This record gives sequence, C-alpha cells and structure tokens, in this order.
Amino acid sequence: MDFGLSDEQKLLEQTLRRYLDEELPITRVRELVAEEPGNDGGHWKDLAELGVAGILVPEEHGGSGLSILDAAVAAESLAWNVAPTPFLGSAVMASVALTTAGSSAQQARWLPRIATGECRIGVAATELTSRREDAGVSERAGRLNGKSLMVLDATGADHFLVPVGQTGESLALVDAGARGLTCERLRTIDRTRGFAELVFDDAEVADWLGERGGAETAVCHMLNAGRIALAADILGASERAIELAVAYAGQREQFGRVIGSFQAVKHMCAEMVAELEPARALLWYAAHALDGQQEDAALMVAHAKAHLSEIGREIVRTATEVHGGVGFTDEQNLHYWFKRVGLDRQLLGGPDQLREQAALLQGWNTA
Amino acid sequence: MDFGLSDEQKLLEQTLRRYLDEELPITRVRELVAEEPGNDGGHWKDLAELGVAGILVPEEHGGSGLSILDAAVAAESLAWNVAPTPFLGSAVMASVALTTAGSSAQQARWLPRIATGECRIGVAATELTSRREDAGVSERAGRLNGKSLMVLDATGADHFLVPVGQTGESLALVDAGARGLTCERLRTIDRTRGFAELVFDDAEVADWLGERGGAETAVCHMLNAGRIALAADILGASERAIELAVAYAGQREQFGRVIGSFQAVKHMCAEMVAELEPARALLWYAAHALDGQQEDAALMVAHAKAHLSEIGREIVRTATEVHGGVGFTDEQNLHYWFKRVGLDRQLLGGPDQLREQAALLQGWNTA
Amino acid sequence: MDLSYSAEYESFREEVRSFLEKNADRAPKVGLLMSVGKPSQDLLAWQDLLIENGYAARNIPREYGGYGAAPDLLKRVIIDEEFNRAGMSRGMAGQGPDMLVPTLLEHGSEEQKKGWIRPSIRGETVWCQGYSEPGAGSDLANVQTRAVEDGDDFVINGQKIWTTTAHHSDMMFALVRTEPEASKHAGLSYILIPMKTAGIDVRPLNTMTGAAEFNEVFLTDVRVPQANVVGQRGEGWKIANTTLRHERNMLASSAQLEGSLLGLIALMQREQCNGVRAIDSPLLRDRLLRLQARVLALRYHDMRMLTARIKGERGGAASLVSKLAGCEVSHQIAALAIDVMGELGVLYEGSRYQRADGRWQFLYMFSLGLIIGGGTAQIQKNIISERGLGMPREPQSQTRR
Amino acid sequence: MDLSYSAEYESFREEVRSFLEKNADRAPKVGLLMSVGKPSQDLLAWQDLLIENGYAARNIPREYGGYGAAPDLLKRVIIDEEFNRAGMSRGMAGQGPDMLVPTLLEHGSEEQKKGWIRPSIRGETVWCQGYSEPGAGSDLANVQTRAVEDGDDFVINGQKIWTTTAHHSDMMFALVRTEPEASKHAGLSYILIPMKTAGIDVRPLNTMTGAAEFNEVFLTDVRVPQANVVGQRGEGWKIANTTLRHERNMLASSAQLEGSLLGLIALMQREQCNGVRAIDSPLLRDRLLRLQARVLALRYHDMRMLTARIKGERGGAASLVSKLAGCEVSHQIAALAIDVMGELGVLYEGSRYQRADGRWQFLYMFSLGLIIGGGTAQIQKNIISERGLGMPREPQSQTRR
Repeated sequence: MDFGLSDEQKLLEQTLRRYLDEELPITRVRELVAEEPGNDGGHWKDLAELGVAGILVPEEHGGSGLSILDAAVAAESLAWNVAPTPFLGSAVMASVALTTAGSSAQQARWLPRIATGECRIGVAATELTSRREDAGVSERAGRLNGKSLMVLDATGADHFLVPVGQTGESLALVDAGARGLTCERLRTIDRTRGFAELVFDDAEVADWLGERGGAETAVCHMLNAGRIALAADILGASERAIELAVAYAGQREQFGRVIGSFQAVKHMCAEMVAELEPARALLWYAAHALDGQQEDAALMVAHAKAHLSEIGREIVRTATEVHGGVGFTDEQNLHYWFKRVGLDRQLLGGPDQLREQAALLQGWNTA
Repeated sequence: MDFGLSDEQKLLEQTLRRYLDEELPITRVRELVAEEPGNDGGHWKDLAELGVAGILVPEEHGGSGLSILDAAVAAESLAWNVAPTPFLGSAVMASVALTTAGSSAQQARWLPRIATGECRIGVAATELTSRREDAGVSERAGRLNGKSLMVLDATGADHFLVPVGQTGESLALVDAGARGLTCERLRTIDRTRGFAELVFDDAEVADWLGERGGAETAVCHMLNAGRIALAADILGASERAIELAVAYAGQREQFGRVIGSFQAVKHMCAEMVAELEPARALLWYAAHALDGQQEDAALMVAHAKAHLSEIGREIVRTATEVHGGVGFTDEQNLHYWFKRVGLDRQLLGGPDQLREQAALLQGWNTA
Repeated sequence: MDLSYSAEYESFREEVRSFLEKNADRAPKVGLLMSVGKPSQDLLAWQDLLIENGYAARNIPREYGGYGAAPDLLKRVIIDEEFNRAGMSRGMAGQGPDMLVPTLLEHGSEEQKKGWIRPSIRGETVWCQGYSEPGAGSDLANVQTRAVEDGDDFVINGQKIWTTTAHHSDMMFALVRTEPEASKHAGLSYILIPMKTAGIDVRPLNTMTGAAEFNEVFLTDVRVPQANVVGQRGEGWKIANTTLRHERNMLASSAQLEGSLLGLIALMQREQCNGVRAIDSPLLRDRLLRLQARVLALRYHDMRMLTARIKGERGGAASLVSKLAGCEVSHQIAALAIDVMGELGVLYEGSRYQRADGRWQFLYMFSLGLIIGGGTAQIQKNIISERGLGMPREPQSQTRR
Repeated sequence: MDLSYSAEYESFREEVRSFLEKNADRAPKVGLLMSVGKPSQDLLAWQDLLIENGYAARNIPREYGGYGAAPDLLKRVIIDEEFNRAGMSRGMAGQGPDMLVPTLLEHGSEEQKKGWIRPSIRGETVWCQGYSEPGAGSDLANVQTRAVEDGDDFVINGQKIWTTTAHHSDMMFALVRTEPEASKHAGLSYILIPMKTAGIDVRPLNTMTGAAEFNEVFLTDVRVPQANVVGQRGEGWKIANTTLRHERNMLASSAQLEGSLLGLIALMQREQCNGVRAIDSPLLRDRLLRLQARVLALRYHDMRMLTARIKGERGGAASLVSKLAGCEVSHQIAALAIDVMGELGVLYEGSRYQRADGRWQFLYMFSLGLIIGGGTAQIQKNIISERGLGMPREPQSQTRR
C-alpha cells in the first residue's frame, strides 16, 4: 500500500515536462494558437511517440496500456505548459469509450490509430450534462440529426464521437467529412483548445460502438474519465500559476523590497498552496478509484472535478493578483493558465451540477 | 435629501453610549448575566427614562414617538455594550405590534407602561419563521394551546405577545402568570438575552390585539421591525469587535513589534471595515424604507438582516483571530460580542431563509 | 435621513423623463463598460445637449462651461435613476471629465480652469492619465520619468503605462519627477502634456481580455512649458492623490454595478440549462441574492459618502472602502454570469452562441484588472488600515518611504 | 498508487472487526472532542488491551512498551476505518502519547525512552505541554520562563499558559530559557517537569466555550534535575518544533474531521424546519457537499503525507498545510451544523432542545481556538510561504529573530 505516484509516473511527468519545456514553451504555444485555437503544430505526433496519445490504449492495440491515474499525471503535465493537444478528446474520452463499449474489431480498427496520433477524435458530449439551445443528437434510420455545441477537441479532428439520444444511450463515430455533417468553429477564451458546433442533417455514421441503446455504462465511464482529465488539467495549470506567482514575487521590487517579502503577498501564496495540495490527493484517489471501478469512484470523480474547479478559479485569480498589473497584460502569458482553468471549470458539468450528482450518489436529495 | 443620521440621532447614540459606558460596562454586564441570562439589573428603567423603552411609542402614549431608524440607532448602541435589555421584544416588536394592530384603547392600556419600562413583553414569534419540534400555538374557545420555543426577552417579562395560528393571523397578549401557561428557561450561548419555552394548556389571553384573524399585516410589520433591530444589533456588535481588535493590535507586541504593524493583521482589520461600512448604509436605508412603508421595504429588510448576519459572523470571527489566544479566553470578554452576533444571526429567520424571501418578493422563485 | 421626494423633486423627475423621451433618438447607443474609441459626433452632440440641460457637468460653474447648478444630491440621484431606467447614455465619460476636471477645480490656476475645463467636459479635448510606470506599479511615488528644466520649459524623458485612450487623446495629465534631489514623495509635479508634442510614442498594450484597452507611452525629450504644471512644483504627489480619489470613485461606481446586476438578472431569467431557468436554480439564485445585497449596500454607501462630501465631513475608513468592495462585487457578478451560462460561458471573440457580445467574460477579466489597477487590493487594504483605522505602517516601509 | 487490499490485509481487517465485536462491552464511551479529565480505569484497561493487540502504540518498539509492529500504513488505515465505523474509543489520546512520545523517540536519551514511553502510552503518566506563555503567543521563541543552573538542578521561574490537562497531569514537557546570553532561538531547552514539584501552581483558564479546557501554570523556584533535559541544552527550539509538527498533525487529524462530518450528515438527515429536512434544502446540502470534498481531500492528503513520511521523503509545502486547512474545515462544519439547527442552533449549557450535548457550538468555538492555537493561521501562512515555498522573510523579523 502506497499512496502516491509510482516512480514510473514520476518519470512520465518528468519526461513530458522536459519535452514540453523544450518543444512547446509558452512562446511557441502563443504562435500556434494565434493561428488557430487548439493548433498543436504537429506536436501531437511527437507526444504520441512518448506514449501520450495511446496512454489508455491497451498494449495489444499499440498503446501504453496505462491507467486513468497515469492519464491524470499526463494531463497535469500538459496543463503545466498549457499544451494545445487533443488529449482530452482522443487520448482520454474516445479511448475510454472504445475500450469500454467497442467490440474487439472496433478496438482493433480505431485504437491503434489513436495511439499513433494519426486518428484524432473530437467529442460531442456537452448535451449529456447541459442541454441548451435545443441541442441534442438523435437517430433516424441509422443516420444522425440535430446539433451538438461545444464539441471538444474539434480542431484537427478527423472523427467525432457522438453520444446519441437523451441520455447518450448509443455511441456513434462520425467521419469529420461525412455527408450531412457541418462543423462550425466556436471561439472561447482559451485558445489552447479548439471547439466547434456540429450540425447533423441525416449525417452518416462511420461506426456504432457496442450495441445501440446499450452505451450508457460506457458513456458514464467516458464522462468520468474526461472529468478526471479536466480536474488534472486544473491541477497542473493551478500549480504552474502558483509557481509563476512565487517566482514573480521573488523578483519584482516595490517600495524598496521584493514583493514576495510582504506578508500580504506571502499569505496569498500560502493560501493557494494550502488549497491545492489536499486537492491533489483527492484527484489521485478519484483517478485510482475509477481505475479500480470502485464503488465510490463516481462520487470521488464528481467531488474532485467540482472541488478543483472551485479552488482552481480562486488560485488563478490570486496568482494574477500577485503579479499586479503585469499579470493583466497579454505579454506576461499568465492568462493562458487563467483561461485554461476558467474553461475546464465549465466542461462536462459545472461544480454545482457535480455536487448535486454527488448528493444523488449518496441518496441525499430525495426531496 | 440627506442620506445619514440626523443630529438628533447622533445625539441619541452619544447619550446611550455614554450612559452604557458608565453604568453598564462589560464588567457589570458579566456580573448581571452570570446571575441570569438577560438580567438587566434594573437598568431598563433608567434606559426608559432616556427614552429607549418608549422609542417607538407615540408621544400621546408617553413615548418618544421616534422612527424605526431611531430604534436601529439605539439597538446599535445597545449592542456596542452588549447591554442585556428587553429592547427587541418590548421596545421594538411589541410596540410595533400594538401601534399597528392595537385599538386606541389597547394602545392606551399597554403603550404607556411599555414606555416607562414597567411592562416588559416577551415575544413568541419563532414559529412564524421556523417551526420545529411540532411547536406552534392555536386557539380554542378564546384560549391558547400548544407551545412556542425560543421566546425572546423572556427574562423579567410580565406579558408575552403570542402570534396565534399557522401564519400568526391573530395576536394575543398573555399575562406571564396566566393560568395554563408554563414558562421554561432556555439557555443559549449568549447570556445577554433571556429565552424561554412557553407551553400553553388552555391558557388565558389578557388581550387580543386588533381583530382575530386579521393580524397578518401587523405581524409582518412586527417581524420586519424586529429584523431591523437584530441587524442593527449585529452592526453595533461587529463595529465594537473591530474597534477592540484594532485597539488590541495596537498594543500587543510579538516578534518585537506591535502586531498591528503586520500586514496580515492590518489587512484583516481593513477587510472587516470594508465589509461593515457599506452594510451600515444598507441597514439605514432598510430602516428608512420600513418607516416610510415603501414598496421596497420588505426586500430591503430581508437583505439587511441576511447580509449583516453573513458578514457579522465573519467579522467577529476575524476580530477574535486578531486577538490571538487571548481572544479565546473568557477573561478578554470579546466573546460576548462574538456570541451576540452568533445569536442574532439565527433569530427571526436565518440568512438563507431571508434571501429566499427576498427572491419571492421579486417574483424570482416561481418554479 | 431624508430621502423624501418633495413636489420640487417630483417635478424635476418629470423633467428628466420628458427630456429622455423626447430625445431618445438622439442618444448614442450605450456600449460596453468603457468607451475606448475617440468620441463619435453623435456622442459629442449628445454631450452638448446634456450639459445644456444640466444632465452632465451639472455642478461645474458656468464660467468654465458647465451647467452651474448648485450641488443637489437628490437631483443627481434622480438623473442617475432615470437615465439608468431608460438605459440611455450618460454622455462623455473618461479621464478628462471624471479625473482631470475635478482636480483642476481644486488645484488649477484660474487660467488653467478657463482653458481646459470647457473643452474637456465637451469631449473636444480627450485626456489620458500618465501616472503608472512599469517600475512603479503600486508604488506610485516611485515614478522615474524625469522632467528637466530648460528655459521656460521642462524636457521630459520616461515611460508611462496603463494609459487608457492614449492613442486618441489630445492631452495627458502626468506625474513627472521635477526635483530629483527631493524625497521620493516631494519630488513629483503634476503636469499637462499635449500628446502631439514631438517625442511621444504611443504603443497599444494588449491585455488578457484580448483588447488593447491600455497603452504604453514613451516620452523622449518631450518639451512642455513650465506653465503646464498644475499646483506647485513638487506637489504632484498630493495632487495626484486627489485625482486618484476621483478615480477610485469612478472605478467602483455603484451605478455601474447596478447596471451589471440588472444584466445578470435578465440573463438568469432567460438562460436555461436542461430546461431549467437559471433563476429557478436555488444555488444560482442564492448567489444572485448575495450579490444583490452587496450592490444595494454599495449603492446606499455611495449615497452616504456623497452626503458626507457635500457636508464637508471626513468619511474616515468608510470613505476608503468603495473601490475594494466594488471591484470585487463586479468580478463576482461576472463570475456568476459565466456559471449561469455553463459550458457556453466560455465563448468569446464574437463566437456564435456567445451572450451579450462577450460582455461577461470581458467583465470577469476587466474587473480583475480593476482589482489590481489603481492600487492593488493589497494597497487598498494598507490605505484603509493605515489612513482609515490609524494602524501603524510597517517598520520597513516607514523608513524607506 | 497501490491501495489494494490483498488477502493479508483483508484478513487483518477481519481480525480488527472481530476484536471490536468481541470487546464492544469493554470499550469506554467516546466523549466530546477532547477528554479533559483524568483517564478512567475503564480507559486505562482499554488502552492496555489496545496495545496488547496492536491497536494503540502500534509502531512503538516493544522495549519501550509498544506493540512493536513495523510501520504499515494500510493496517493503520484499516484500524482507523474499523474503529471509526464501530464508533469505538481509540484509547488514550493527549499530549503524552501524541506529542511527547514521538519526540522522545527522536531526541530522547535511551534512559529517557526507557523511563517515560511505557507509562505515557499506558496512560499511567499523564503529560501536559508547557510551551506557550502570556507574552509569547505566536512568537514561541520569545519564551521568558528562566531555568537557572544550581548544582545538578535547574531552578525554574515563569508562567505557562494554554496547558491542557495540567490540573491532572503528572508531568509537563516544557520550553525554558537556560542560556540567557544566547540568541532568542538558541537559548531554550526542552525539559521534563514533574507536576508535583514544589512551586507549581495550576489555575484553570476559562475560555469562550464556557469550559476550562486550559490552565495557566505558575512556576516559582521549581527545582528539576538537569538530567531531565531532552536532547542538548539550547536545542529546545529545534526539538519543540518536532513536537509542534506532531501537534499540528494531531490538531487537524482528518479522522476527527470525518467524525464531525458524519455527525453533521446525521444531523441534516434528522433535523427539520417547517417540515423540510435540512438535507433536502439545496443550499444547506450544497454547503455540506463542499465540506465533504474538503474533508475527503484532507483524508487522502494525510495518507499521501504519511506515505511520504514512511518513505523518509520531505513533504515540502504540502506537508505544512494540514493544520491551516483542517481547522478551518472543522470550524465550517460546526458553522453549518448551527445553521442547520436554525434558531435552536444557539442553545447551550445543557438547555432543553439542545442537540448532541451542545457539541456543535462547542466545536464552532473550539475550532476557532484551534485556528488560533499552536500558531495562528497567520503564523501557519508565514511558515508555508517561507519554509514551504522559500519566500523571503520580512526584513524586520529577519533582523530581530
């Protein structure tokens, strides 16, 4: 029994951070996403070689066959450098959906290409948690109709994973070039991820994962894995924001001394750390529980995502305050982390909603 | 147009504080309430002479004929010294009920004695906002049955004002010695107020105020006046807690300097003030709106009581923290203010409940 | 406390209402938070009309181009209320009318008042503020921009930052160091600089909001007559603090908060998630109510402070808290709006499905900028505790200031 | 991450369960937060039984009277879980087993370990802590109590405060100033003082909770052998900091938080206002859920830190945050419980209708005391930022420390 990261996980973290520090420093990220939100500039292929794209793909299909906790470690490192990648959609949500719901043939068809980074899958899951603007996708005679907003990792996606029906009871894979499918980019505060609206007008389905009408378990698992990745993303981005704030406070002088020697500034930094560190353990445990399909997994995932969303928002705000006016400038780059956390918070269920889910799971909101 | 206290109101405040500083310093309050919670040690008579007991009693009935805003000023000053008095029950709630619902004869019968401090009236209003333990009082053949918890200002009360029925549609005055009435003291964290449980077993009614079944307007007005007095009480107690904290921080030395020179301590004090001062204006306005029976009065009262309850809790906590360990001791006395604010918060509707009421008043919670 | 609306005021309110009804067509559209462009012809004409009718520059003496009414808080409140209710433009805002003009009225020479106030309130002269510097930040007294005497002129070298509207301003009011030998605080002067002077280079400063609301201004051998100093040489620190007081009022104006809150309420009554209106979610509604209480508190607090100012009373600690409290509420209003919009709350840059032109995300970030700007929240707390509560300064800063 | 419960552990869990079932009758009742009385005979017997079976003093070597098991976090967790689930007493708590014993294990001489550990873990010797002084407060290095050498003894004069259980303790471990010439931090020694020694006067210290959980201890010419110093003379500051680390763990133990949270959940499922259960109020429920997330986070954080400690890794800033976060959560749990009870939430002193023996109001105040005690939240933040994040000390304190 050992509560913490394994040596392999620490190595994964180091490897990723080293690669990203060298190949995707913030200056490079800026350039890439200025061209197009979510543009990874070809780095996803390199990351695939490092095992990131196939992190959850079983070894038999060319992946690393690692756990969701490993994926969380990777997500944290990617957020540390606000790397623009389709990690959430392809490497986590699609991979989990395929391994959970896909037949052997389907797994053999899709997973190897996901693992090489060749195949990139956007995910149209928004309506599972929050349906607005009459969005939603339904099936008629094997074809899809309707629309989905805020489709994740749409930039560069060659396929989309689409939960179909009120509760996502079926899971369809749709070719990005399919007849009847229109993809309209949506721009958000965070340029490191690419979103789109998909409109389905009798759109063709490339593959139905598992049995039609029987995908709910897979959808649920996919959502929870996505939430872990998002929570880990908040963790990594918040951690970096703290690091940047502490470093800045150690250099910037005001009133004749470094601002990091002012108690007010020190206490802001201490409060950030005191919030973040326990949340890290909660996230690790939630990922671990999900890996083991423990009874408490869904509860822990809901709590981890909700809690990290709440404290992440405060941390990136405080880190900006520590930077003073400079933190508000575009030039300082801090806002990339600020916005990434702001975005993560809203995806796959906001904190209120996840807490209500946690209540339901405990049989509390019976009224 | 002039937003603020009048010279008369400032004088009232000065007069009261001077009297209380001299006659009811905290050392004296401690002694009195150690004997019995809410024990005013005869000072209520003196305060009556200063016009406090009859502050809302019309001049024709021997009172000062002042406004609810004046009563708020008085409440604030009383809380400044954590004075144990039946101000809330007799001078505010009973007086308002009588002037609103009472006939001329009833007013003439009760109000002059309230103004002299001779007659002290406890108020059994808890069940109007929060019914627990199957409490509640109903009428049968002109007599009362049931029970009421957390009866306000029960110490020394010779009469009780009892809203009767589910929504307090009738208002009864009951003699403390009435047949069928039992009064059982309840002890709370705050010894400066005296509470009791009243049990009615076919208890006799001394007087029905106004028409039976037609008291709802009066009850509503009485509750709102009570809430203003409580909010003002929180204001005064919080203000004093800040003053004590700032003073202590200016004396106590740690690490070779007064703790008030540490930024952390200064910022705690600044935050307290920044919370309290705007709330003061909200309270004044709410009292003024209630005086003018303005359309927005009920909304403002709900907000003022809820908001002061929230920030008051934080302020007395922070003031205690500024005092360090000493603030936690009995000897330092700070806890008298801490507890008074803690008590006020819960009475006549907690903050959640009052905010929901504010929503209702704006037609927001229609679902 | 006397908030009664006597017949005089009721008829004044009628006047304002009928003015607004009659002139609804002429009012320019109200834009986002702060206008960053050069005032339009529409706006200039509207401003003239407002001044003429006493709805702008109301208490500024006629001799300087204002309407010249005696201060009357209630009328001011009525104007605010009616304009807000009608959702109509209040005319020119910005650092000229809101910051420079009050400063000139207090500290300017008769000539300066005569020369500058009229065009400033009419929007003919647009001003920007030259206080902040990259190295100064919250420590304003640390201004390094030098002004060296040369005949009747000063020759100015240095760099300013956070200058809104600098790219289309005619003039800048600035703090410059004229007495290098004097102490940090006593060496500064408050000076008016024409932006067309040779040696001024304005570069837009992009912020996290994605907009360039600010600029950097580089000054290289900029020559300005000594007569352009406001007040005495070396008094710049004191005078700038007057202006900052006005800025603080401007930044945290409760009227703006009320506007944001109304927008939020409308949003919550409209926005639905899974078929439930946001206003019907007990959690979102409770957050709204908490914010409403704070906005109301700040509204009446402003009225209290204005009354005190009119009476010439010192506000004490209470007068120092508006900015700290107000900017935070503004940020929280935006935060709630974003949560109300859920996943769509992150849309920006004119994206489809974005609500209210991206106003909420803009406000969320911009108000964080305001929490930091004009003295960070930490500096505000220092000021409240030291000036408001009389708490001791930190030993360190005491010796070095 | 390996939390798997192998067959070995599953059978260990069975062992614990069957022990608890079999001995349910012998377990003393679990009281409020902290036992303040002298340990009862029941408790002493129970403690013996626990040690004998390895459920107390589990990792303390047999030679010192412990059970002598090798550290095994999972077993420790299993014990915690099963005892918590059964709601059964964990045996002796307090400053002897929780603070002195770990300190002796780290810094004590062989003789001290042999002499003191056994009776301390068995509850035969009850300890109190003598660190705080009225003038020292958060500035522990400012201890003024003097110990002057006299032959083989020290003669001690001074005053200690915040000493829990002093009135029935046999011994006190204390910080005293033995080297008046040395610097503030280097002049202290850690010494063990028998409470029966002549010259010790214990007076109860009443607190805001209404209970006397603490005492003041006055020391007048108290004579203690020099051999009672733990570690080297002048090293008291360092050694006390070890102990404080243990105290911090003790104060903020997540197991206690879990207990409080369970109590709160039960309360909310039971308590009704106007016919609605508290757990069915969306607002109260949301607050509960926020707190649950924090308690869970602290629970796993504790496991992470314990793992790190077992592996001998330095925890960095993460290892310093438990107290700050934990005490606050405890206070907030109590605050919510009070709101759940509404008007009845203020009842106290054994009043009718009071819930859970007044536990919640007690906890509300006591946890505020804990936020302040053992280093105020402000001191904790200094420590986190300076030791954990390597941020600079304040210039002022640096020179004076």
